[in-house]
Amino acid sequence: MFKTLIKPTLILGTIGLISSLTLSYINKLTKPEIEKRLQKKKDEAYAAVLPQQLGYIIVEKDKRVLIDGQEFVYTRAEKKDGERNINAYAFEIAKRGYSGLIRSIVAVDENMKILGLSIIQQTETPGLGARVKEMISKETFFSHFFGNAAETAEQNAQSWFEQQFIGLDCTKQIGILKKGEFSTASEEYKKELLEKNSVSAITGATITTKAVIDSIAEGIEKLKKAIDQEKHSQNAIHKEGKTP
Amino acid sequence: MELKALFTIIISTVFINNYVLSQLLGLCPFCGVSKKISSAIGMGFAVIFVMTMASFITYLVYKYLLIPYEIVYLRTLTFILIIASLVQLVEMIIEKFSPPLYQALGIFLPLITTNCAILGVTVLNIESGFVTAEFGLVKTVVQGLGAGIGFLLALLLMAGIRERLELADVPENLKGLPITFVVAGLLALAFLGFAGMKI
Amino acid sequence: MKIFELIKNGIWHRNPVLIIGIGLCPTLAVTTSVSNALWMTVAAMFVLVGSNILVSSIKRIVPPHIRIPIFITIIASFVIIVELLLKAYQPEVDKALGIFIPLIVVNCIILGRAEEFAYKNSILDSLFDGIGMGLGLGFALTLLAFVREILGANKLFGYTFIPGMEPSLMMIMAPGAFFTLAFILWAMNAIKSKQKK
Amino acid sequence: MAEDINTQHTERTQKTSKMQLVLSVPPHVRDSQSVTYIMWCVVISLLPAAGYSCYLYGLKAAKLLIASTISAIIAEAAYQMLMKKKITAHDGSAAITGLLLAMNVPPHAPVWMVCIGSAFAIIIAKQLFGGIGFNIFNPALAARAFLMASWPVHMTTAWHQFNPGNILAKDIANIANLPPTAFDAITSATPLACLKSAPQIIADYGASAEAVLQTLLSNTMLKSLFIGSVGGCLGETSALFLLIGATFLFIKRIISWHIPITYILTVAIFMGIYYALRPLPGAESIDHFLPRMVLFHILSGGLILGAFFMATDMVTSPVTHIGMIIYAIGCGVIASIIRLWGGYPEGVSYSILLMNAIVPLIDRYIKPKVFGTLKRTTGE
Amino acid sequence: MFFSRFIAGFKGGIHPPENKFYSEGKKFSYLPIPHVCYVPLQQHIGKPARPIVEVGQAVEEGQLIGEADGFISANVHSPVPGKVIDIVHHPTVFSPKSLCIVIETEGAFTSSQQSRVPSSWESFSRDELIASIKEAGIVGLGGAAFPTHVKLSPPATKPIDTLIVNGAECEPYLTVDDMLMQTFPHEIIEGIRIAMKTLGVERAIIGVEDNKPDAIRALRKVLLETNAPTITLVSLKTKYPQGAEKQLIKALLRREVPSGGLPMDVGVVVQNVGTIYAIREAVLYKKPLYERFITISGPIVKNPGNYKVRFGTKISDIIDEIGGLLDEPVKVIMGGPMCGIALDTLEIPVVKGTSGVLFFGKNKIESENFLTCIRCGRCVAACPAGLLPCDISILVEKNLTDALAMYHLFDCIMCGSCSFVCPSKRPISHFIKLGQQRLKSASTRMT
Ligand SMILES: Cc1cc2nc3c(=O)[nH]c(=O)nc-3n(C[C@H](O)[C@H](O)[C@H](O)COP(=O)(O)O)c2cc1C
Ligand SMILES: Cc1cc2nc3c(=O)[nH]c(=O)nc-3n(C[C@H](O)[C@H](O)[C@H](O)COP(=O)(O)O)c2cc1C
Ligand SMILES: Cc1cc2nc3c(=O)[nH]c(=O)nc-3n(C[C@H](O)[C@H](O)[C@H](O)COP(=O)(O)O)c2cc1C
Ligand SMILES: Cc1cc2nc3c(=O)[nH]c(=O)nc-3n(C[C@H](O)[C@H](O)[C@H](O)CO)c2cc1C
Ligand code: SF4
Ligand code: SF4
Ligand code: SF4
Ligand code: SF4
Ligand code: FES
Repeated sequence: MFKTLIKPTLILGTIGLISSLTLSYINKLTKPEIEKRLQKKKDEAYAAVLPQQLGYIIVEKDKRVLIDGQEFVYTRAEKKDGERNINAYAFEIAKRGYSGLIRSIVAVDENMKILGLSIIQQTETPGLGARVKEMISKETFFSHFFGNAAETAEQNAQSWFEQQFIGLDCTKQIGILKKGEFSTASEEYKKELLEKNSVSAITGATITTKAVIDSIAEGIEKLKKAIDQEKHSQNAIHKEGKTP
Repeated sequence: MELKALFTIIISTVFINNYVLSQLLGLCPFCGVSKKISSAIGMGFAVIFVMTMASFITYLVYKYLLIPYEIVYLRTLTFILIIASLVQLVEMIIEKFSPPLYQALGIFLPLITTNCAILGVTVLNIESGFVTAEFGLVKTVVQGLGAGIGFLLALLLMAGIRERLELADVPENLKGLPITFVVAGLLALAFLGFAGMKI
Repeated sequence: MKIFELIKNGIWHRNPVLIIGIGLCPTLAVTTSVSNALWMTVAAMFVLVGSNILVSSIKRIVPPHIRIPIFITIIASFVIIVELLLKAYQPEVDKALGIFIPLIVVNCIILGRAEEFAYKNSILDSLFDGIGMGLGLGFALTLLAFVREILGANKLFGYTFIPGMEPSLMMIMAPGAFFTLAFILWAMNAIKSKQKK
Repeated sequence: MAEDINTQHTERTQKTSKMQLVLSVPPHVRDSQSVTYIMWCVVISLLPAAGYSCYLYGLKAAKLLIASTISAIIAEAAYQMLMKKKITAHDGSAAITGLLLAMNVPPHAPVWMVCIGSAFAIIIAKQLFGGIGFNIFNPALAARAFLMASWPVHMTTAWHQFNPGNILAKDIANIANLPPTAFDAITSATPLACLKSAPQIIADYGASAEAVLQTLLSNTMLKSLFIGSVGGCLGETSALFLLIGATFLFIKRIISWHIPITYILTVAIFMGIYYALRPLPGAESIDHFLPRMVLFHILSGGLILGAFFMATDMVTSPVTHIGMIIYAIGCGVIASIIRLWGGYPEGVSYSILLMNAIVPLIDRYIKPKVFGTLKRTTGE
Repeated sequence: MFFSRFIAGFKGGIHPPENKFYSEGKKFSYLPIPHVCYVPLQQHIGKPARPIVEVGQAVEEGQLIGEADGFISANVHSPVPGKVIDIVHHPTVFSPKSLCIVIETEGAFTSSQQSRVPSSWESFSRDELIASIKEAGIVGLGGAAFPTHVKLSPPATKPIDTLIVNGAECEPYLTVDDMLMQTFPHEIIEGIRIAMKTLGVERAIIGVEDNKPDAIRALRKVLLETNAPTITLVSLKTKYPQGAEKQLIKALLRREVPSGGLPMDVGVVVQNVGTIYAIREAVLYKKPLYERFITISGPIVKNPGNYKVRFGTKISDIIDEIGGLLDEPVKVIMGGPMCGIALDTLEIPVVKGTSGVLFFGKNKIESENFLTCIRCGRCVAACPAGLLPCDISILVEKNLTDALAMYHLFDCIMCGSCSFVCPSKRPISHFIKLGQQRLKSASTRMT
């Protein structure tokens, strides 16, 4: 009895206990670090879509509301423009692209003009859809390891694909142009895009491009509803406040 | 919850994101047990069964044990132990109540413990966000089932092809594993036809 | 001398991936780039060496009929440690390797070595066996990743390899993984059969 | 085997001295069609369509066709030489593979790409399995899938810019008075891609759904699809010329009706049912919408090319007639599913590839009925 | 009640070039008696006959020289009057060394001009009929040479209801049966009635392929004249192997002889028209089977035609008698080109089962290099037995005997249709024969 049942159980239990204890210790050690990083990542994403130079300050972070039975998370920021408080919103939205969800954070101002867009998760085809995160760089393996460092281009936090969304008007349909890569340097190109309220698709990855555009539209719809809800509830509070 | 969502999950796991051919999970049994159609069928059904059960149990454990007690970091350890004991249990039960089924599935069950597709599906269930989704349990189980069916499909195709390759003039050094991977590569290419499918 | 033997064994004669043909999933899935392959090697080697040492040191008190659950528990614990460490200090790597870090648990190489080697050998030997096998896995992973990253993305360590070349995207997708491994195994078989002659 | 046959007769004394009689096992007469003959017949049957594509797309198309065919033959010869096998590169099967591959790429695909594709087809999809007769997957289609996965941009965008002066696209009349930009978008994409992206054309160019459908299903469009004056892969533009080649193969009894007809019928029925249940927006305004839509699906894309020339590849299709019918139904269903819901506008090549994978199972379980028995299967 | 139908009949089959024009419509001529005959004691399926003459003994035409030995065996008679000069091993179509009685022609043809007064067979009992058939040494002339008296006396457990007369003659080149039906329609109908009485059946069906309109017309005329309602004539679609008995039964009666079974399992006996003719001769005139009609044909034969030949006549003698060849023979086939056997020497004698001899010159030789199977499925479509010839041939080629067991190899009728259609020129039916041998030896090893 002891040999066949109790001893093994004891040993197994002991080992399980030891490992759990060890793991919980390591967990304790790493947990703050992990959380810090997660937070930092999120902050970075927000910082990317609501750059400091715009002057917005986040006032309500990660508000959760139910829109059409689904959870919607958004963040409100404000900046003072003389008397008036100007609002800006950032929200997270996801939509299926070519292969899997594309998750992005979008920031818009009160007039639903895009302030910034950052794609935080995607599993599109490398070399095609995955180019939404492509940085423009002329560096090669040889130049990096064997060449002179001068060629190394300065790194942008945003990809060219993300950058071209800035300034587009979300109250209107965002169009797709197929004109090859949008270059951050080309003023004319930028102007044409703004004029047509369009973005330039990644060659051969219209599906991905479209998914991002569609997700923005969907997010804006939800955001509008969320803002409405907020107003309603504020009104309700006001009313409640008045009645007594 | 519409049935369509479940249908989507099934189609997605069986064809679009087939575990073996596009996620590259469960390759060892895929190569090891695909020599004969009969054993492929046995292994395939054993995997379907265990995947579905494991999805079900790990979901409950995760949602009602690991999360409340804030020990989600023990996920990997818990899941693998659950799978191992589940396989043991299933083996014993089948042996006791259905000797013929045990004859058919028995030899495959121990292999399944170390099949990364099983652990993979349980982990991916969690990462798909089903824990917070409505009807998460149903979706989880369906995803487990779909992944199993996808595995069976890939295994069956491979077994059929390999039986035929027995008769082919494959270069000597390419026989066995290497040609199996060539076939797997071509199969994966064919399955790309489902890529980007919207249901 | 024995140490040298053990390491050579792991890398060549009994290379877990190329000769024995186990641990295939991570080999194929994470070898889209050399840096992924290297990180995977580091993670797997950590678990391999750790579990080998631990199993070897407690082999006397482990009753044979419950050894497998015990091995699994030990291995899983090491895997969780790696998981947590990577999440904390190398989050980018954690994201790139994704589900394949927890899946180290079921990697047949590790359980196989615990069972086949560490359970029967001294601590020191087990340590070097772990290192040898880890290097063997690393060799296979790096070889695959090297080919796939260059052909499939025209990159090496994330930097453009030959400017202007149009890479074959297939090589970093699933089919490319299968084809590359097939060709490497073919070459291995050819070398082996030549040596036999 | 020859020794075997001879040993049975060695004991015989050779009385008539100068005469040397040749021994052979019965039957002593053989059908005149050899593998080489069959293969070159298929090449010939593809020539009308290939020639027509040269007329449409000019020198570029001719270069692609020739480069692809030659590199397939060279790849076969080179591999066989390297592996010290008997060289059979002249038997025409490699030529078919190369030719069909070229017919499956857009007219403006780069030449280097089809050459790599041909080499892939011959070496990886065919020779590694042991050469002709042993391959599981249709080499040309495997190579097409490889090119699709490797250089999707070249494979999905290099459609247009016709040879100036040919009849292309001029035939299609803008009967629905579409805005010129929208009309251009329609006539310069492949018809199937156009159908798939119709909602977008509608949104982008402000065309009405009806007008787009009317254009796509107009008599002139259907006629152009049949004769071949709309864009597409090199070999899939002209149904007419493909059918001429296919008729030749039928007459020569090289292909039978089972696969092509079943395949096309399946697509027709599937599409018929689908559009009957869910007509497209704007369909009400078109008379005979359903038959037109079905015809549109049959004539556009690679269905005719695939059904008559690629699904019929004997090596990669079942050996029994019932097996062939099952295989063709599978092809039809998968092609329709990909066309309707898939990521690509066209599903013919993937449908055939996927069914190729099932052929060993079909051949194993679908066997002819043995004379004098009640069972159909001889195995298990 | 007679009617004619066009029936496709059975599944599979092929359409080889018929090439019957060489000898089609050529009236029978009688070959001169050979100087020396090599009469094999084995001219049929079953045990060889036992020789009952000695060297030096004089024999008459039609004299019994070999006695049936056992149940399945047949008598052998001397085809010529003369002297037994030797009993030796000599090559025949059955084996390279087969016991033959060598007879040198000598003396008068007394017995061949035996009383040509027909006996009235109607008064014979069934046993008497069978006895006279057995006495005459009749075997199937359709190819397999199975002793006819055995076939016509089926066990009581197998009731027979139909006699099928096989006038299909589906092999290319051969025209004897065609000519026989054209020349002797009355005799054949009478022979059928004798055979029907022997079997005790009420119904007989003659199956003739529709490429023999003259034969059909001739038989039909006689049937009308004699008003024999129990005998019907059916015109069959021309397709090889329409004449194979299982396929013929299926085509005419829609009955399938079970796998491994015999025609009598479905109540049928099949006899070739030549056999029927020989039965009549034997019953009416007591004439033993020592000569038959054969087709001599082929592109290099000067005078192709249909000839009456004595058994034991060597091929080399035939060549001289019919006026020689146009060219050096390169391939000589005994039988039809589909099932016949290629000979390596011209010394081989004509036997009871010989329906024809074909001569081919140089341009006939094809390199017999076969290629890998391209899985075109033509053999599967052609196989009348419903087998998978392609798979079988590969398994035999790769020496995988175990896997063969479930491929029904023994249902193959060796018609060669599969080999005919194969574009890779694979000798499939030969592979199947090898496979059968391997399976047999494997199963004997087991026991
Ligand atoms: C292997 C492969 C991967 C692909 N990956 C993507 C992708 O990541 N994103 C995408 O939008 N389209 C992807 N596509 C789809 C095609 O490129 C598709 O034709 C394209 O999205 C249509 O847009 P276009 O009009 O820009 O060609 C992929 C196609 C293939 C063959
Ligand atoms: C061993 C053996 C026994 C046979 N027994 C009978 C029999 O009892 N009754 C019968 O009608 N035919 C019998 N047959 C004859 C066959 O049915 C068939 O007519 C003969 O094999 C010639 O057929 P073929 O010319 O189509 O090859 C037998 C054949 C063999 C080989
Ligand atoms: C492939 C094949 C084809 C045959 N064709 C004929 C034929 O055309 N005519 C015929 O009389 N017998 C043919 N036979 C032989 C018949 O099967 C059968 O043995 C014969 O008709 C029986 O009659 P018998 O015993 O009088 O010869 C053929 C046999 C085989 C295997
Ligand atoms: C009717 C017919 C169709 C064929 N179709 C193809 C084809 O689609 N692709 C291909 O690579 N070869 C094709 N071939 C050639 C040949 O069968 C092919 O190269 C083999 O698959 C090589 O083993 C075809 C041959 C014939 C007779
Ligand atoms: S258990 Fe190990 S050896 Fe067996 S299939 Fe899985 S990996 Fe391969
Ligand atoms: S042996 Fe051949 S030709 Fe003669 S009858 Fe039979 S099948 Fe016809
Ligand atoms: S020889 Fe045998 S396998 Fe070949 S076709 Fe005739 S019956 Fe079928
Ligand atoms: S006919 Fe020849 S090539 Fe065709 S399937 Fe049969 S054996 Fe193979
Ligand atoms: S199944 Fe072996 S590592 Fe995935």
